[in-house]
Amino acid sequence: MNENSFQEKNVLVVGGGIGGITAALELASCGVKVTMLEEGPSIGGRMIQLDKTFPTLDCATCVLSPKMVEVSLEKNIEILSWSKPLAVKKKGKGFQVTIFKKTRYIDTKKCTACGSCSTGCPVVMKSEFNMNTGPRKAVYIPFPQAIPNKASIDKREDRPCKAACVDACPIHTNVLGYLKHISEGRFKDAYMLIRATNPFPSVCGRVCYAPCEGVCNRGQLDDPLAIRDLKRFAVDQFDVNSLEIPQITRTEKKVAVIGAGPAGLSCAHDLAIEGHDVTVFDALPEPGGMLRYAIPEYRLPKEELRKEIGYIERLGVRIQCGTEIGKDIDLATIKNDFDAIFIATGAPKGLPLGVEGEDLSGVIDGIRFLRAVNSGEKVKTGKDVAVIGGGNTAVDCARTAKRLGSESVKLIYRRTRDEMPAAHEEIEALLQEGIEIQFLTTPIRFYGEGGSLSGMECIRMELGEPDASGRRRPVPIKGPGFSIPVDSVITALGQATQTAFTEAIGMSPAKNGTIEIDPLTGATGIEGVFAGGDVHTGPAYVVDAIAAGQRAARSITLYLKGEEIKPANARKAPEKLSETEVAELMKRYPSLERIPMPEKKVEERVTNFGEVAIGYSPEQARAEASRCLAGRIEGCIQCGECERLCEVGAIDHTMRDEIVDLEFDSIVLAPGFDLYDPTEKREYGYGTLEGVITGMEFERLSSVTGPTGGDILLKGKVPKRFYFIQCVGSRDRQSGARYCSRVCCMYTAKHINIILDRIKEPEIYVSYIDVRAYGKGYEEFYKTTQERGAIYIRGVPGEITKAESGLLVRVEDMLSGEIREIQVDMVILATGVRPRKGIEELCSIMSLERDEYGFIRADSINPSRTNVEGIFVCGMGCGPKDIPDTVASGGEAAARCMEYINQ
Amino acid sequence: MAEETSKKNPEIVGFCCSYCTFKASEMAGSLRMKYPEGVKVIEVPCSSRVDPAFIIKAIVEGADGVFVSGCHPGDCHFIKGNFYTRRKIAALKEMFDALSMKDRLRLFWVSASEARRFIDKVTSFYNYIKEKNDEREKA
Amino acid sequence: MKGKKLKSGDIENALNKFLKDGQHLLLGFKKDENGVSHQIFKGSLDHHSLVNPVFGANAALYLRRLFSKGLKVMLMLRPCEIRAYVELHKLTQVEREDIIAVSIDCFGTVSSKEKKDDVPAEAGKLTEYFKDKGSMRWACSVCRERRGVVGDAGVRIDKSGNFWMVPYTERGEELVSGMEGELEEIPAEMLIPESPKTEKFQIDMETFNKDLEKCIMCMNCRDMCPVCYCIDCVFNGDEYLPKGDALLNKVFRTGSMQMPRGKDLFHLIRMYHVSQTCVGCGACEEACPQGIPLTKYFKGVSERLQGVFSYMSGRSFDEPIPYVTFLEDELKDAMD
Amino acid sequence: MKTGIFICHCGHNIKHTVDVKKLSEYFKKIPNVTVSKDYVFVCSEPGQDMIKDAIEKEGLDRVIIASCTPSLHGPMFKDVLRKSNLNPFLLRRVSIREHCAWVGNDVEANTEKAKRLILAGLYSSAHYVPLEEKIVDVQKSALVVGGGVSGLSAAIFLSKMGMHVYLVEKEAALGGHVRILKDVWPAGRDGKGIVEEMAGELEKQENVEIFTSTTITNFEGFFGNYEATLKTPEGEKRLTVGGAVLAIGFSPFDPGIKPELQYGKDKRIITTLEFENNSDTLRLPEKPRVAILHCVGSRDEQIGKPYCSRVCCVNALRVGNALKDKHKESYVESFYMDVRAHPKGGEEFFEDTQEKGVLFTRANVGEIIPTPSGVVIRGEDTLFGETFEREFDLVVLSIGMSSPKDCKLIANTFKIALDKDNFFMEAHIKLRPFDTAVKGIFIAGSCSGPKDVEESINHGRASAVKLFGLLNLGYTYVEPFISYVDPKRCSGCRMCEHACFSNAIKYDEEKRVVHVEEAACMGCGLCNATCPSSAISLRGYIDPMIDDEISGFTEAI
Repeated sequence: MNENSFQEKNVLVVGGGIGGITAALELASCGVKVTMLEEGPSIGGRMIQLDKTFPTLDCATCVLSPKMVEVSLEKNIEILSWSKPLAVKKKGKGFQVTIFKKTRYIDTKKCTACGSCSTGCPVVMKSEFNMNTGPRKAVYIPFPQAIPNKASIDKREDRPCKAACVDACPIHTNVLGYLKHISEGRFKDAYMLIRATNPFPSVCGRVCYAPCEGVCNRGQLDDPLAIRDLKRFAVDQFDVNSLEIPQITRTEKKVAVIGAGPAGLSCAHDLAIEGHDVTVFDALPEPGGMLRYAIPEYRLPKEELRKEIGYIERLGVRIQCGTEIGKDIDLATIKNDFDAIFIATGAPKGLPLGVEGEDLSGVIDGIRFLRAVNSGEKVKTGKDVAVIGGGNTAVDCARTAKRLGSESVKLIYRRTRDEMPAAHEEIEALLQEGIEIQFLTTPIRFYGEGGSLSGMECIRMELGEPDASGRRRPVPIKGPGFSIPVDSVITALGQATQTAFTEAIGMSPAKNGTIEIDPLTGATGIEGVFAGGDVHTGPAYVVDAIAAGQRAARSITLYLKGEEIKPANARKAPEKLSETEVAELMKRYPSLERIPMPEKKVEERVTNFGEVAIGYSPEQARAEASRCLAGRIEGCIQCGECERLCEVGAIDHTMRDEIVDLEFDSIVLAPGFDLYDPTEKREYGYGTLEGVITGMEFERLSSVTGPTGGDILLKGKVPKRFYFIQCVGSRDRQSGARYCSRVCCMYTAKHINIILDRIKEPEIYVSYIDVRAYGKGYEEFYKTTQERGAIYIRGVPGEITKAESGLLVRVEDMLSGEIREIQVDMVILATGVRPRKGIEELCSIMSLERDEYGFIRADSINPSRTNVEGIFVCGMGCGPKDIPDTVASGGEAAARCMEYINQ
Repeated sequence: MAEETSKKNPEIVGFCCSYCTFKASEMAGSLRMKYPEGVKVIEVPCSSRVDPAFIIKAIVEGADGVFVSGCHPGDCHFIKGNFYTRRKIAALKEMFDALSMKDRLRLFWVSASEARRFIDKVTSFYNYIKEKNDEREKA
Repeated sequence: MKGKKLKSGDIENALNKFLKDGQHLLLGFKKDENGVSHQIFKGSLDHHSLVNPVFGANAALYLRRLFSKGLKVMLMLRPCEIRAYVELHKLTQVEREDIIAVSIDCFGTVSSKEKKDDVPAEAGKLTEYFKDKGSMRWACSVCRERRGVVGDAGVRIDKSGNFWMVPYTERGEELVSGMEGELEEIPAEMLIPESPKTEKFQIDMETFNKDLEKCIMCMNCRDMCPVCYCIDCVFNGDEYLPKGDALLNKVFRTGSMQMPRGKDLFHLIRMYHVSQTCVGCGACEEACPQGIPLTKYFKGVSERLQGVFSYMSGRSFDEPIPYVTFLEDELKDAMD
Repeated sequence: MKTGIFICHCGHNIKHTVDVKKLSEYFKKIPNVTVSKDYVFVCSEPGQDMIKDAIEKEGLDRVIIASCTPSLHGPMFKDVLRKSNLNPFLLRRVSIREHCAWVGNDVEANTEKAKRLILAGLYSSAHYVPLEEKIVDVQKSALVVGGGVSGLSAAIFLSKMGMHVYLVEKEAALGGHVRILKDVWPAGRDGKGIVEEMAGELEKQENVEIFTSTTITNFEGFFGNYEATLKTPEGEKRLTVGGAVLAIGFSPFDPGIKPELQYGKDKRIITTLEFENNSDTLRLPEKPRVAILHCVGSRDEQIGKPYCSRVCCVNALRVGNALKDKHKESYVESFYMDVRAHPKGGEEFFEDTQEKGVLFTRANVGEIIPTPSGVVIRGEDTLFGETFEREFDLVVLSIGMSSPKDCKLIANTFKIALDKDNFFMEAHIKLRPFDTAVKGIFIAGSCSGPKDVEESINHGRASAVKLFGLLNLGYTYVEPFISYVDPKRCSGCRMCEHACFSNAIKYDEEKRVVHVEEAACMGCGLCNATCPSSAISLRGYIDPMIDDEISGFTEAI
C-alpha cells in the first residue's frame, strides 16, 4: 500500500453551503486536510433552508443532511463555524489567512444539544434560518439537523445595567428575564420564569419588601423599576390551579417539615419536586403561618395564598394542621419516623411591653389581634384605639383596627418617622387612611376601672446615641408624663420564637430562643435535622424565609443522597453603576418615570378588607417593564437562565471572540448568494401588503422545520389563490441585474407543485417572460406543472393592490393582449440571485476581481480559476447556478485546487 | 397470537429505511410531534432489506399491524432498492388478502422531511387497527 | 399452431430412435403389472406409457441439481412436472442444455393414497373413469394447465383420440422434424380443454389455524415440493424456531407460558417462498401424513401472487421470476 | 454474554416522560445484562467515563446506549468503545428520545415502550460480532471514454495527479464537437484552439495513453480492478483499470427526422452546425433575409424529444450576431418559444443581439416551402395571435442535442442505466450527478444530458476528482456493512445475482454458488431479503438480528 502524498497539504474552504460541502468532501477524499469556514452557526447554506428541490421534488433535508453528517464525520475536515477570514497574505505558493472566530459562549465539548437552555431563555429573536418569519431564542440551535449540532448564544452587546436586582433578591429571581417577557407581552412565560425560583409568586408580588427595587440600577438614572408590582401583574395573568405537575421520580425518602409558614412550605415544595415524601406539621388549623394569620386580607387575599399552597399539596406534600409538636407529637418520635427534619416554626409569639396594667382587658398583643381577625373571629376594638410600635405589624394592626370600625386610631411610636421599620408605602397608606402617628412617645402605664382599660399614661422621648441596630436610641425626657384616653391598646413590639420542643432531641436553643444553624446550609448541630426562617433569624421578611426553606431543601437532598452538604455557590453582592456609567446611560436612555401602581380610593378601602392595590393594566405593565435597561439591548441579556438550566455547565459568558492565523496551500471560495430584496419594487407592495412574500419565505413556510410546521398558512388560514411573479430582480436593468438568475423559473414551478400537493383545488397564476426550464428533466417538470392546472401568463404585473378580499393583481397578458385583474390571497415573488453580502470585503482582502454585478470573476474555459493563482471559486460565488451546476463546479474547483497543490 | 393482543392496545411494528423514513421519524421526534406508543420502528439500511419473512414473523408473534416504509420510488439512496420492495410487499399483501388479513400490512413512502406525513401515516394505521380490534372485541 | 398427427407407434419409434444413442435418456412413465411409475429409460423403451393416472410425486423433484454432462435427457411428463422443471431451470437448478421437455395432455390423476387397481392407464378410458366412478385428486380437478402446451414440445390428443406432437421451441422442432408425417395446423378443439378459471382463493386465519392443528412439522411437504429447492432450508436452522435462552428469558419476565408453535411461521413463510414458483401439483398434500389440505393454500395463494405480476409458473422459459425484476411504473396501488 | 445497558436522562428531555429509574432497575434483573445504569447525560464526559470503566471493570462485550437517535453522537460513542479496546461494532444505540420520550405524553406507556425498544436492542445485539473496515487494493489507473472537452478535462486532471490514464476516442481526432465551433461563446475563442491547447496539455503528461479511432468492446470485473477490451486500429488491446469516466458527449439532432422542415431537400435550409462550419462559403445576397428556428429537436414530444437542449438558444443568438456583424443590412428573424439565454452573460447577449436588430418572434412555425425566389415560412405569431408568411434567403435550424448514437452499446458494456431520453442516468440528479449505480464508473458532460462548454469542462474535472478520490491511495476502505455468502447454504439459484443492481454478486460456474464482490457491494440488503435460505446475508443486519429485534417488540420471546 503506498502512502498518501497529500496529508501535509491544507486547503481552506470558505462557505459551508452545498458548493463548499462538495468541494470539501472531494478534497478530503483525496487525502487533503480541509478547514471549512462557515459564517453562521451551522453548515448547510441556502439548500438546507429549502423544503424540496426541483425537478424531482425530493426534499432538501433528505439529500443534504447525509452530506452534512459526512462532513462532520470526515477526519480530514475541520469545521470552523461562526468564522470568516479577515486578512489573506500570499506566502510562497500558499496563503496565510487571519481568521475571525466568533464565540458561541458555549463549551462545545460539554454541550449535548439537549436544548433545555433555549426553553428557558427569555429573549425571543427572529430566526435567520426561517428568513425572519419565525422566532428563535437568544440561545439557540438554528435547526434540528444543524452541524455542528451545538447551541450558541447570540450576544450582541454587554448588559447596560449590573442586574443588581437578581443579586439582591434572596432567592435570585430572574428579574430581567421576566421583565423582558412582560415588556414583550409574553405574560405566561413571565409567570413560569418567576415560578421557577419562587413557590409563592402571588405572595411576593404583594407583600415582598422588594430589596431588588432598592438596588435597581435604573434607580440611579431615574426611578427603579416597579419589580414587585410587575410580579403581581404577571401573577394575576395566570391561574395557579391550571399549573400542571412535573414528572417526579420518587426517592422513597421521608422528610418532616415543622411549621407550615413560608420557610417550611418552600422547603416542602422543593423536596417534593426532588421526589421525597414530605409531611408538614403545623399547630394552627390552616397552613400559611404568618402569611395566613398575620398579613391582613387587604394586603394579601387569603384565596391567593390557598391556591399557592394547593399547588404544593398537588405536588404530593401532606400538610397536617392542628398538630403542635411537643404537645400532640413528640419531636423524638418524628426523628425516628423520618429520614430528615426541617424546623421552621417561625417567631409566633408577641413580645410584652412590660409595663403596669398590661393585663387589663382592652390591651391585646398585635400578633394575637391579627391572628384573631384573620381567623374570622368577631373582634371588638373600642372607639379610641392606640397601637404601640412602628413596624409593619403595628401598621397592619392600625389599619385593621380602622377597618374594624374604630373612630380614632393612633400609632404610638417612641422614635421618629425616619426610624420606623415599617415599609415606606405602608406608612403612606396609613396616613392617607387618616391614622395619626404620635412620635417620640412611650406608654409607661395603662389604667382603667373595673379591670377594663380607660386610658394610658405616656412620656415624651428624645433621640440619643445610636444603638446596635444603628438607629438612635430614644431616651425619656425628664418631666411629667401625660395621659391619653383610649379604650383599647394594641401592642406590636416584635415577636419571639417558641423552640422549647426541640429539647426533646437534645437541641439547645440560644438564649433569645432562636435555633443556631449554619446559615449557608441550614444544618443544625444534629444530623438530619435542619432549620431556617424566623426561627433562626427572629422576625424577618417572607422572601428571606423562602430562601431559607430552599437552602435547607437543597442541603436535605444532598444529605439524603449521602453526599457532602455544601452550600450553593455564592452570588456577587449587588453592584452599583459608576458615575460615568450613569452619565453614559443617561445619554442613551432618556429618563422615563415609573408608572405608579393603581390603588383603590381611600374612602372605598377603609370600610372593608378588599385588596387595596388594583394591579397594572397590560399596557401599563408592558410600558413599565420596558423601562428595564437590560431589556433594551438586542440579543442575549445575560440573565443567566440558561446557566441555571444547563445541567452540564456548558454555558460560559466569559468566552471571547478569537483571531487566529493559519496557513493553507490553496483556497476554495464558496461564498454562496443572497436574494434580491424586493422592497424597492413599490408596485409589488412587499413589506407593506400582507400576503406578499418572497420565494424563500414561502420555502420556509412550507417546510416542516419552518414557523408553521409545514402548513401553508396566511393569518392562520389556508390561502387558496396564489400569484407567482418571476424575474423579480432578474433580467431587469432598474434593479441593477441584467442577468438571468437561472433558478427562479424552476423554484416557482416547484412551489406550485408543493401547493398542488398540499392544498385542495388551489387557484394558481404565474407571470413570466420566458420560462427557462433548461436543465435535465426541467422542461418535463414545467409541462406537468402546467398540466396540473397552473395558469402561466406571459407578462409582468403592473401593480398589486389591496382588494376587498386579499390582493388584486393587474397584469397585461401579452399573449391575449388583454389587461387582466386577478384577485388572490398570496403573491409569491420569485426574487433573483445577488452576490453574497460581504463579498466585496472577501474579494478585497484576497485582491480578487469581480464582475460588473459583484460576482467573483472566473473565465468560462477554466470555470473555477480566479485572477489569483491558488484561489478557486465555485457555486453561486461566481454567478447564478442551480444545485447540479453548483455541485459540478464544486467538484471542478476541488480538482483545480488538487492540480495546483500537486504541482 | 392476535387473540391475546386484541385486548390491549394495538402493537404496530414498522420497518423504516435509514435514509428517508427513519430520518423522518427522527425529525418527527425532534419536532415533538405525537403518535401512539404502540408504534415501534426498526431501522433497516434500505426498505429492500425487508424480508417478507420478518413481516410474517411479526404478525405471527402478535403484532397487530406491520408497515414497511422507505424513500419514494426513484429517490432510493441505493438507486433501485425500493422498486423491489414494492414488488415483494405487493405480493405479500396479496397473500395476506387471501388469508383475510390484508389490512394488517401497509406500505408507504415517506421522505426525510415528511415528518408530518410519517405521523399521519402511522397514526391513521394505528387508529384503523384499533377500530378493527375493538370491533372484534364486541363480536 | 402447427404439429404432426401421429399414427400409433410413431412416438415409440421416435423415442427409440432417440434412445439408440447410449448417451440419451428418457424420463417418463413405465406401466407394468404393479401399475404405472416414473422410469428412466436407457437404450430402448420398455413398457413405456404416455399416461400416468396416479400421482405420487412430481418428477421434477428428481431433476434438481441435474446438470447433464454431455448427455441428452428427454422428459415426457405431465404438464405440472414440466412446469416445475421450467421453474427449476430459471433457478439454475437444472441445465437447459441437452434437456428436451415434452409435456403430455393430462386427464387428471388419482391420489397415490387411494391407489386403486382398476384405474385405467389409457387416455380415452380415464375420462370415462373419472366421469362415473373414481375420484380425481382435488389438485387435478382445479389444475391450471392440464394441456401439454408447456416445455419444448407437447403431446396433444384431439377429440377423435389422435395423438399430435406439437413443437414449442427450436429444440422441440428438432425433435418433431425427426418424426414421420408433415406439419399441419392442429385442430382448434382438443380433448383436454383449457382449464376453466378457478375463482380467487379466499380464506381466514381461523380456518388456517384449524386446518393446521394436525401439523406435526415433519416437513414432508417441503421435502416433496418440486420447487422447494434450497440445499439448506432456513427451517433446518433455529432461525425461526424458538431459542432456548430467549425462551427462558421470556419466562423469567412474564412467567409460565405456552410454548410458541413454529408451524404457523413454517407454512406461511414457505408459502411466500414458493409463491411465484408453485405449480399447484399437490405433491405437498400427497406427502402429508396428517392429510392436511395443503394444496388448497399453496396453490390458491401462489396463483393469486402470480396474478399480481401476471406471471404463471412454468408457462415460459423467458419470463423472469417476478421478485428479481421490476418495472419503474407499476403497482401504483401497492402504496397506502 | 456480558451486556451493559446505559440509559440517558438527556437532562429532562427523556426523564420527563420516561421513568428511567424504573428501566435501569428492570434491566438489572434480565439475564445476560451485567450492568444497567441510568445517568443524566450519558454523552457528557463523566457519562463516557462511566461506560469506559464499566467495560474495563465488568469486562462487557456488548454495550447498549439508550438515549437520543443513533445518528447523533454515534461516532463519539463508538470511540468510547474503541478507547476501551472493545470493537465499536459491538455498540447498540436505542433511540428512546426521538422515538419515545418526545413522541408520547403518557409516562407509563412511554416507559413500557422504552423497555421494549431496549429489549429489542438487547436481543438483536446478542448476534453482533466484531467487524473491521476492509481494505481492497485498487489499480491507480483510469479509463476515460470520449475525447471531447469533458473527457480531456478529466484525462488532464487524472494524469496530472499521477494516475495512469487511457483516453479512448472513437473519432480520429480529439476535441469532440467543440473542435468545429468557430467561436466558442462566451469565451470568444475558436474551438479548435481550445481543444488543441487541452490536447497539448494532456500529451505533455507521460503517464497517458491516447487511443483514437478506437472503441470499447468489453468491460468487466469490479471496482478497483476492471478489465477493458479496446478495438484499436492496431487490433485488440486489453487493459486493467481502477475505474472509468464516460464522457461520450451527444449527437446533434438530425432535422431529417422532421420532413416538414424540408431539411436536406433544399440547400438554403441548414443547421447551426453547418452555419458554423461554412459561414464564409455561404453565398448570400447583399441584404440577406435569414430565418432562425429555435427548438429544432427540442421540447418536441411528437418526435420523443420533450427535453430542452439547453444550448441551442444561445447558438441561435450566435448565428444572429454573426450575420448582423457580417451583413449590417441583413434582415434576421428568430422564431422562438421561450428565449432561454440562461447561462452567465446569456441574458446580456440576448439583449445586445436584439439591439443589433435581430428580430425575435414568438411563433409556431407551420410549414416551410422552398420556392425559387426564397424559402417561405408560414406560421402563427403567438404574441399577436396572427398568422404570417415571410420569404427568406436562408433558414438556419438551431438544432438540439440528442443522446449519443452508441449510448445503448456503452450502457450495456458498462452495465449502467439510461434515462427515458437515452442519456446516461445519474445516481442522483442533484447530489451525485457523476456517479452511476456501478462503483467506480462516472459520467461527465453531455452524455448525461445537454450541457454547454463550461458545464462540460466542470463535469470533466468534477467526475475525475471523484474517481481520483476513490483510487488515489491504491487501496480503498470497504465499510463492513456489505453482504457475504455462506457457500454451504447457497443453492446457486442466482436470484440474488439477478436482483442485485450494482452487479456486486458473481456466480461461480464450477462451485455453483455465488460470491460478493465486496468493493462493489453498496450494502442495501436486497440480496439478503431475496434469498429464501438466507445463504447471503448483509453484515450488521443479518436475519437473526432483525428477527430478534421483532421479538423484542412483540415480546414473543
